[in-house]
Amino acid sequence: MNAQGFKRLALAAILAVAILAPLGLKNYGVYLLSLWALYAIAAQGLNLTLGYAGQISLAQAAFFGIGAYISALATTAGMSFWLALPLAGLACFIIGALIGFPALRVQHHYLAFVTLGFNVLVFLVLRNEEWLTGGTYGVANIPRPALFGLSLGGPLAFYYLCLALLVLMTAMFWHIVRSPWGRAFAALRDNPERAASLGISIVTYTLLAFAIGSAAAGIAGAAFAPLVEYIDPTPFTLSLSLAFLLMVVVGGQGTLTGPFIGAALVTLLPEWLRWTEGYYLMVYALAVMVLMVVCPSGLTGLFDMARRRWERSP
Amino acid sequence: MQVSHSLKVWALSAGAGALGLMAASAVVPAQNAKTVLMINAIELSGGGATVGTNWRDAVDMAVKDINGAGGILGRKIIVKHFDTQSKPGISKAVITKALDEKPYVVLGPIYSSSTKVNMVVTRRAGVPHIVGSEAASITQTGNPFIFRTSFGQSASMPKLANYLKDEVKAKSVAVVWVNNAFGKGGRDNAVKELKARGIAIAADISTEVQQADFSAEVVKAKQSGADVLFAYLHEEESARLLIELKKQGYDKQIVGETTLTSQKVLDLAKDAANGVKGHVGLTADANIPAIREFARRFEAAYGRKPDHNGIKGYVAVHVVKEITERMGKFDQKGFADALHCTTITTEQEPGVLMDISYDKNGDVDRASFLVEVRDGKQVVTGVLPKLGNAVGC
Amino acid sequence: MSDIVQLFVSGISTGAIYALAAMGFTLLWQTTGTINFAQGEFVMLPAFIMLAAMNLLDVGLLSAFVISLVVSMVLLGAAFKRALVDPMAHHGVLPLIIATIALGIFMKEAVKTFYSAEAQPFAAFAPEGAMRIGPVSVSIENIAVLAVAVVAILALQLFLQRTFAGRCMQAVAQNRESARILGVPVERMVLYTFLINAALATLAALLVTPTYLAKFDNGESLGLIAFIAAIVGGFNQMRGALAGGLLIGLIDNFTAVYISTQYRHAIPLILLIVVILFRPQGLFGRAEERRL
Amino acid sequence: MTQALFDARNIARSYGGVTALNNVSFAVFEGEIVGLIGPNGSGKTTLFNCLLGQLRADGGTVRLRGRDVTGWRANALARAGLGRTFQLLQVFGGLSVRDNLIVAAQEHIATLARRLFAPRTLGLDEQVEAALERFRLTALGDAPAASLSYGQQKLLDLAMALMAEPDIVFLDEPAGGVTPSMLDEIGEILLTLNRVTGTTFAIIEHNMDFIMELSDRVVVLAEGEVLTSGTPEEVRGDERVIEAYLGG
Repeated sequence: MNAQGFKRLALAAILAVAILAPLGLKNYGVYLLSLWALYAIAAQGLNLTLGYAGQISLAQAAFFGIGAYISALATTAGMSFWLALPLAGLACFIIGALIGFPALRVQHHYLAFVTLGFNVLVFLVLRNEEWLTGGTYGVANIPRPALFGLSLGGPLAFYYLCLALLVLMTAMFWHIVRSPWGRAFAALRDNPERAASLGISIVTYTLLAFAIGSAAAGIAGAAFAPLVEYIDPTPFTLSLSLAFLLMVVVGGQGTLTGPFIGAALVTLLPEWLRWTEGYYLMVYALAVMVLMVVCPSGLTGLFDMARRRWERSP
Repeated sequence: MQVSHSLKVWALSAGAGALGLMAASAVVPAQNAKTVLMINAIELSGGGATVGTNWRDAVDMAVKDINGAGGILGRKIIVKHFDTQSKPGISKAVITKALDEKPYVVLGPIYSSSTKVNMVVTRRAGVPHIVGSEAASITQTGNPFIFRTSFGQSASMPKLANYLKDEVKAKSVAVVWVNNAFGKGGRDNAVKELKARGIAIAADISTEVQQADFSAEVVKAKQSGADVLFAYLHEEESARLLIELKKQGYDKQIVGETTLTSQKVLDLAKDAANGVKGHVGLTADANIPAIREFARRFEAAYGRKPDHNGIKGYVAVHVVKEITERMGKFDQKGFADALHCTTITTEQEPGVLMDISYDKNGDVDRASFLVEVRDGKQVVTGVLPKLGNAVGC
Repeated sequence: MSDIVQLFVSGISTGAIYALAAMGFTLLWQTTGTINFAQGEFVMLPAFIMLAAMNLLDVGLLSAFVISLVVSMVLLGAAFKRALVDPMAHHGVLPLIIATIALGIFMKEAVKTFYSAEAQPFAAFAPEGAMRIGPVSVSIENIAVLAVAVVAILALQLFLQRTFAGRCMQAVAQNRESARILGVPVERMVLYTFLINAALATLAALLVTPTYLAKFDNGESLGLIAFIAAIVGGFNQMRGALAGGLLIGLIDNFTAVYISTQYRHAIPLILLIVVILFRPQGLFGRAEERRL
Repeated sequence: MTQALFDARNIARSYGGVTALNNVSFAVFEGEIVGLIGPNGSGKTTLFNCLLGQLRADGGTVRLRGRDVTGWRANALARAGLGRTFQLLQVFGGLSVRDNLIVAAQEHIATLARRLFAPRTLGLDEQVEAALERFRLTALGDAPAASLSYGQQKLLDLAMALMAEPDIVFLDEPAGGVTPSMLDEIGEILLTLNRVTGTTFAIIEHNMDFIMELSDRVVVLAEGEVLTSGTPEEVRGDERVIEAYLGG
């Protein structure tokens, strides 16, 4: 089995588990899986920005929040969720392009600093502009959508909606990285100077990757609002952006399966490691440090190393 | 090659199994008929760790007391604590998980933003929900299952405003508040009540959760020339503010609502807290024998003085006991109905410590106290009677 | 008038503490390309070491400070370099960023679990109260903090400019390869920068904790501010970090009083974004050759 | 006089007070092969970098087919018909040889949006196969570029610069580090391209025999200024050139 086949098998296995996992689970387990799916979408987005275009974004939580607020405000005002969802994605794409463009023109690696500032600013606006966002009181009673008259209000039905979104977004990313764009990303990451000399615009491609990555966070956020049914500004802080960054790098940047694993580590593993009680975060942090020292390409990189070793062994 | 192939299959299935197992670990055992389950979802870490720990310990103490005396209707209470980490997102996950265990009632949390997330979930499940939060908006959504254990801000702020007008004779007030659901709600209600009594708001100063540096706030308060500084912050931020006020030699009266004079703030701010006055709904220093006795036993058990959140937790469990025994059965819908528009006196149930009344929204009415900090201790200087204007009953 | 003076003094004195953290941050960046996302926790931990020393060994604040200084230099200086930074020298910037984020989480959780989740009171090293100078009243503690910070910063500048080791360190910071060719013991100089960073952080902890109280999550905002100060001032210059720290301290205080308390955190960030867009080398930094 | 294909006037550049280029003018005409020589540190690579969007010049103008392209970024210049190689080998090691060739041409065809939905090879198959054949890399088409030998990578590098059929190609030391037989091969390929397809070249080179044989015209740079220019014979006989090399 070659690497390509292995990747496909891994994706298929994840999908199969994701479809079957909630059966027989109670509400809480299903809720966690839904959260996993949405985090994975946002992580996939950041993976495009970071893993393929080589840009660090520290505003993924801000876009997640913008998406959540657009969806929450629009649906509580009576708009259909199916309209609010693409609207949230589009808005985040445009905002991403607007803040990314000046930053990327100035200096290649300054996007990280600008997005860091942006994330905190978004939090402050969400909290302070009460007339628009409800301020600290937040937005309550966010309705869950229906599809062709079929209510997706139940936990299981809503989970499958999140999963469907995840599959859709993953297919989109799959297509992008296999298209000529993906080749341009690879060239840019490998050697930006040479890529530019061949006509590849660094600004255009990194901006696109960043804007698409931001849009993915917006779409995930748009589904997050009806999942929790009440939102306020507190989840959308810089620490969630750092958590997304950790998900992508720990899972394995620049791979399609990495973000799934990274998101699972953050949402599902704490449950599994409940016996460690208060030590979970410490164990996680320690493991991340060791992983970065041993294998900076993340867990998928570690699997790859293991796989190659097996193949080489007689 | 064959070997490596089977290894890969093994690794894949192990990975898949692991994912399934992770999710499946959320499955839990059912409770048995000799016991009754209470869920306590509370702040055990994060910004609310101090208040949540007080509440949890007092809940444990109440459960022990009640079980020692035969339980509720002959069934022993089992209480399970869940940590919301003081974050609404975690809180939502935790309450969803807790409700899978089919509890009789849910207790906590204290942070208003977490409560607002949780109460949506308990309402859908039809589980009575007794919280320690004070944000005014909580009882204004028509949720029939939500109940407080202390004054909401719409009850406490009028009392405070009266106090500032009549006792302190303040003409203008500088309001320093923490900008979250708790602080904003308090600030909005306080400003409304103060203005209604002709007291000017000389400065309206918003601060952040976890804020460490309060020097600019103090300068701004001084600059405003207000007669009184009203601080409405969480415990640690309150202490930092008091320390900075002392550092800059602030000489006007400092007034607070419940938190500012709580034990934790006094421990942290030390002599910077001296002279602070305030209104508190509940205090372990109240000159009421039942509360004194509770405080003594709490300190004996946990090695520290309880704050008002401890009293709230203790009372919550006893409210559940009294109402259930009045009904004579475990009925969640009936419980919610029975607790609206009712009064529990200390003769009926000594564990409520003070007579307590509920209105139709789940808001609480009760006598309250005026306090002052002297030599690092909270001293009760007066008692304010019940408002006695229960809404909608 | 009195208010403005007090505001200036408290702004400058908190700014001086930010500057201590930001200067350490810049040192690590210059010598090893480390962007230390745990810098705030590097200030939080020494405060708890001091507390532990005072409670367990029953020593005074000064002895506790010395103990903390030594422990911090070993743990946050040498051990941090050996265990985390050195092994990742060739992995690029990102893995080390991730590792320091994880390190920050680890330190917070460890203090929370093994010491306390609650804030702890912390003894002030200076007398409390306000001091009157003519019509103006300022906090004595602010003045003391400022004085200590200024002495530390001056000492560091003297060390860097007047001593042989200091000049070697500057050479390493400016160009590692040239320094190596010139015979500078690069590894030892790099170790020195890590030790200095740890010492600056411990000093910042001593100055800041009496008013901030000791709490496991204190580092979150402090680290962020140090980071912003370093970028605004100029990532490649020590004096940039110094000026950036002072500037942010002042701006923060004046914003809160004269512009908006709700948006006080926004102003330094807007400044950050404006600086990046129009003067990417920082307000006080040296321009670097622009490529591409 | 006909208009120059590429015309740079008065290019100036200094590094912190040290003048690297002092009003250098440099023109290349259609169909020419121009050699750019000069001792180490004379400013050849700085000049290339200023002309090709890698460095910002302090002053001067650059025109391509009469169009002012001063200060354009490298990618814009590439799309305007300007190809180049670098002094150090620069291929994309992680991509296959075929992908290296496609990526070198893809930005010149279709729009950005079209490229997202186009087939992976963008219809470049024929061109890619032709390039593989010309540079004798056909057997290695699917191998990662990093697995190629140095000489093969050098050929791939050159092939990439030519994939988009640029009007003019700037080569920075094409002969550097290659074996004599490979050198002949490269020279032959360049000459063929020049004579058959009319491709114009500007070449920095240290190997005098190679550059003198190849060039129609040679420009000599010394201490950031143009010392002289002319046919290889004229330059070879110029005493100042010899002096510059010896004195430099």
